[in-house]
Amino acid sequence: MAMKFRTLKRHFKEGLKNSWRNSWMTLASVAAVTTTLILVAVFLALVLNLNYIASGLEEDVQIKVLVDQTANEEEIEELGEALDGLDNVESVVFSSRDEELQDLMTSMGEQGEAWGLFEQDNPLNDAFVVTAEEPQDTVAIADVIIEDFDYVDRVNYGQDVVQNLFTFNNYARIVGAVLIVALVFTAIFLISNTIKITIIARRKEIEIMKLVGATNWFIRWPFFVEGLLLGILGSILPIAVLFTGYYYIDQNMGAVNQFDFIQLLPFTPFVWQLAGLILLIGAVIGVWGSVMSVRKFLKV
Amino acid sequence: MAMKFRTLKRHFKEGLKNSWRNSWMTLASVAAVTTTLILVAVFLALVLNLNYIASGLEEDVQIKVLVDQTANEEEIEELGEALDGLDNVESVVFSSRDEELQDLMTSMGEQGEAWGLFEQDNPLNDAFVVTAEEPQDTVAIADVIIEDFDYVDRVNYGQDVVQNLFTFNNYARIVGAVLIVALVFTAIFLISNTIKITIIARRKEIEIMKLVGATNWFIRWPFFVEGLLLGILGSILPIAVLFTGYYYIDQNMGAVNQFDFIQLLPFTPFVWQLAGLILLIGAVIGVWGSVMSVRKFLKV
Amino acid sequence: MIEMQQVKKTYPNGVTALNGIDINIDPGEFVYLVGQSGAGKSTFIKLIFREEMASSGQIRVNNKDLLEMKWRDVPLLRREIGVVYQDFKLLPKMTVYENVAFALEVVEESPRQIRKRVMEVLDQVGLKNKARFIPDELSGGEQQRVAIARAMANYPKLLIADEPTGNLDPDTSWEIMKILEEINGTGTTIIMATHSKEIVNTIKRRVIAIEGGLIVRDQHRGEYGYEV
Amino acid sequence: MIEMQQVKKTYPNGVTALNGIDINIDPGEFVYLVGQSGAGKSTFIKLIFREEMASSGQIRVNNKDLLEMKWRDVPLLRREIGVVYQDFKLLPKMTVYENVAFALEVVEESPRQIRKRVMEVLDQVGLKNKARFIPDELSGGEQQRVAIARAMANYPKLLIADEPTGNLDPDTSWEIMKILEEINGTGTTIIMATHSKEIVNTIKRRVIAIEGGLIVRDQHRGEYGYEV
Ligand SMILES: Nc1ncnc2c1ncn2[C@@H]1O[C@H](COP(=O)(O)OP(=O)(O)OP(=O)(O)O)[C@@H](O)[C@H]1O
Ligand SMILES: Nc1ncnc2c1ncn2[C@@H]1O[C@H](COP(=O)(O)OP(=O)(O)OP(=O)(O)O)[C@@H](O)[C@H]1O
Ligand SMILES: [Mg+2]
Ligand SMILES: [Mg+2]
Repeated sequence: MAMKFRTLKRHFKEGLKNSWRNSWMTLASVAAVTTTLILVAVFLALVLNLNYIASGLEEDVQIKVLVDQTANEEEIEELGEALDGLDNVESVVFSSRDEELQDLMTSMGEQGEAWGLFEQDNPLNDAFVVTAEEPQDTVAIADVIIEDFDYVDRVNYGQDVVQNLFTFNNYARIVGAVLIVALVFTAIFLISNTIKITIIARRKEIEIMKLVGATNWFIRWPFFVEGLLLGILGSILPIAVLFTGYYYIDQNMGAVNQFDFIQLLPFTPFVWQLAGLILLIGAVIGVWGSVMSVRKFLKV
Repeated sequence: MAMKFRTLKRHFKEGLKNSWRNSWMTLASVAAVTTTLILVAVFLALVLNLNYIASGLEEDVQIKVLVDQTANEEEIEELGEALDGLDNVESVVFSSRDEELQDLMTSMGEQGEAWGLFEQDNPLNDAFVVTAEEPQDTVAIADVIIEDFDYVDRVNYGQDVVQNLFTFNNYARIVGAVLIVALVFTAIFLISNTIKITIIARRKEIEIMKLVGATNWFIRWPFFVEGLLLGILGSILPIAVLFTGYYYIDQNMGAVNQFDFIQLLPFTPFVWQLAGLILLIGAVIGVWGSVMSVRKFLKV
Repeated sequence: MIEMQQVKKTYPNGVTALNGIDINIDPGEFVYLVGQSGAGKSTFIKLIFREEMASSGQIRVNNKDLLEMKWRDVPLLRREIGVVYQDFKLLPKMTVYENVAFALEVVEESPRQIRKRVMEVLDQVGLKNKARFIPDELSGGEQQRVAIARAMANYPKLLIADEPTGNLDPDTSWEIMKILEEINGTGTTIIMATHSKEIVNTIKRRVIAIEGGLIVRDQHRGEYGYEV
Repeated sequence: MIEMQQVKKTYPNGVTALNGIDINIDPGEFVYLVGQSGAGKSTFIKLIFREEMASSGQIRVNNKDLLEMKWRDVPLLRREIGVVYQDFKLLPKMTVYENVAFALEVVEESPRQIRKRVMEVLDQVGLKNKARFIPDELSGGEQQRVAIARAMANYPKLLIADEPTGNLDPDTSWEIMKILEEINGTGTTIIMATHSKEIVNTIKRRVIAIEGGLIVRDQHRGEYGYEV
């Protein structure tokens, strides 16, 4: 496979010329690559952002440790330190029973004010708000707190809801990952399948080249270049769509003020990374599809 | 275009033979149709179910009309009848202040019990629970109630949350619809593009047929049959995947008991309808792609 | 049968292949078309069944004006003409049988009639035993004979053959010539482009010589030759 | 140069095209291959540069055993052999120039050398002015001459021509023959399948006649003919 530089140059020129000579086929292939990659780009952007949003929701999950009303100040302080010492705990914040009542009233809105009458007879507990380093650990940490700590009245982290959220997110993540992998493989298959068809249509030419004394590599190289060109040309539009589309949505997401709670992945570096991935898929599959499809017609 | 029956028979035979003669191309095309339609099937099933689930969430939305504490029983009854007479209202249910407190306590869980002490001094109002015929009308109905009715203290339908839910769902529906339409068009394009490539590869044959005296229709018919066959063959696997996959998920959804609140579209008739749609897309695009692609080589 | 007046043909790439052809060929004639390689013989032939359109001038075939003709009517014209192409133009995926049958299927002949006629013409060109082969499995001369069989299957009024013996040995060539003469005997007009001095000089017929896009000689019972 | 012993060739479809060929062709010889249509001439030729593999027997070309040869080495064999195919086998998307140049590019000739040589051989076959055309824009005879130009471009040790004058008028045919004789004069072995009685009987060389897959006559300075 040692090759003169001028031969390499010849192969590149020939590959470009061939794309031009088979302009119909090239156009159709590029169109197929383009549509497929747009699909991949849109879908990847969607699923990765949903995952990001889900993670954001999980971040908000906290454990509220309600302190036994019989505990004195010293014991409360001890409990706080002990909680702080737990593995995987990010922060522990104290919230007195008065603050708790205030919070509750605020969260209940207008109806809550009616309860203001009962401020003197506050039935609530002091509380520690514990945040886990990894949201996923929340349930485990809560279990440890219940079992191992004294002066803990109850532990509250919206057990049902949080459990549901995590389970749902986990399932959704699995489904998302499966769909992404499936879609990428589908894209790979569709692209290489299209290329294969165009090369089946050119089998006679490949046979003639072999008959004139061309080695397999001599024939493969221009196809390599053609595949590369196909992949790169086919990536341009998807990447353009990705950039403008994401930019547009990113800008307008802020304007639709109901969606404060939805935070998209930041434009840089996310879109750049995704664009790189799209280009990579295009180029690699283009080359691979071309070279592989040629292979079966080289045995002449 | 009047055609002898034996000629029609000939075209069908010829179409089938051609698929066989170009078995490589047929295989590649069927593979492309199959993958594309699987994509469409999976995606349609997903989006339509998400929409169904979202609609389910909306069904649960209700308006709570809090009755002024100064209203006497007669006035309350009048209010109830007036609410019942509103347009687009499905049901109106009365809930006394005592029932309301009970509900509140229950919904607050353990912490709520602490409030039981204050049963004698219930600060809550009597209430009517109004359900709209169309969940989407909830906000409008609530506005009417606030403006036009006497003895209404406040109206409560989780303003913020409901507004968010509807807006989010509406956006999600638009996004979903756009994605579906885009995906279906992508599928149509990919399938017809693949067919076009295979037919470009056969342009010489079409030209020869014309030179031997074949009319355009004589040439088109076998391609029509080929396209139909392609579409039908390409639909088989997607439909099989749809049936088994949906059946499997439908069965196991019940087992994962965290997801009681998620209700999938019922297997029958949903899967059957979707399968019909897939077959239709396959067959129509197969035929259309074939016949259209042939067209440009008929001018000889 | 064929009338041409001041026919010119310039290909899209600028090459002028025919440059003012005037000719009359009557029904039932047998015409040799001779000329150097690249003289314009095949172009002349292609104009007759409208594979190519003349750039200017007048062409009438079978009383049909080819330049005014609608696209729709072209297949009808072609069905009256049998053509043996210089490069055969066989359908590569079809068997020999199917290739010949195709020319009869387009006129919606009955299946039984087709079966009978196809085997008949294949027998005439000596390929009855290769009916189930595809063109790629045939020798050059065998492919050429399939093309001849297809051209004559439909009893055309006009049979055009572009070097039909180019790939055939002398014996087979003479057999083909015998068939062409027989067909001509039944009233079919025959136009045959050829490079075979031997054939032209043995079976003497009208000879039209083309040189540089012009008819340089038109002689009944002529000899082979294309010098001015 | 070429040695065959008991060579048989049966195609996948069961047709036995060659049925026990024994032959020796020395370097520098000029051999005509004659025989009826379908006799096996093209098959004989295809075996020599391994377009087809013999079913049994022994073939040595240029001291290489073709049946033991590795796939990898086949291109090297082919580069020593120039072939004019009966069906031309030109690359349809490439211009005349590119078609001929391709045969030189595969041996990694320098671009300047390629340019010079391509125009040289195109001039020899009279197609210098059609260098930029694609095969579809050429007449049958012009395509055949491109194939001839490509075959001789690389100064092959062995030049095989399968009916190289089938689509050429007598004048052009004689010019091509003159070229082949010249090439033969420089020591190149030439094998030429032909149906032209005139050429074989005028330029007298060794004649090998094939009939029904067997060599029925092998005669130095022989006459055209393939009867036993
Ligand atoms: N499709 C085409 N496009 C452009 N030029 C063409 C085309 N076909 C033929 N020509 C040119 O027109 C001229 C006449 O070609 P034509 O095929 O009629 O020659 P011919 O007499 O049949 O030659 P031959 O005996 O070699 O077959 C040639 O110079 C050829 O290069
Ligand atoms: N690829 C193939 N597959 C099957 N049979 C073939 C194939 N090629 C040739 N044959 C058969 O082998 C026999 C010899 O063919 P070949 O091409 O060698 O004949 P030829 O002597 O070159 O004839 P011609 O003068 O007509 O070119 C013929 O009967 C032909 O039908
Ligand atoms: Mg010609
Ligand atoms: Mg041959």
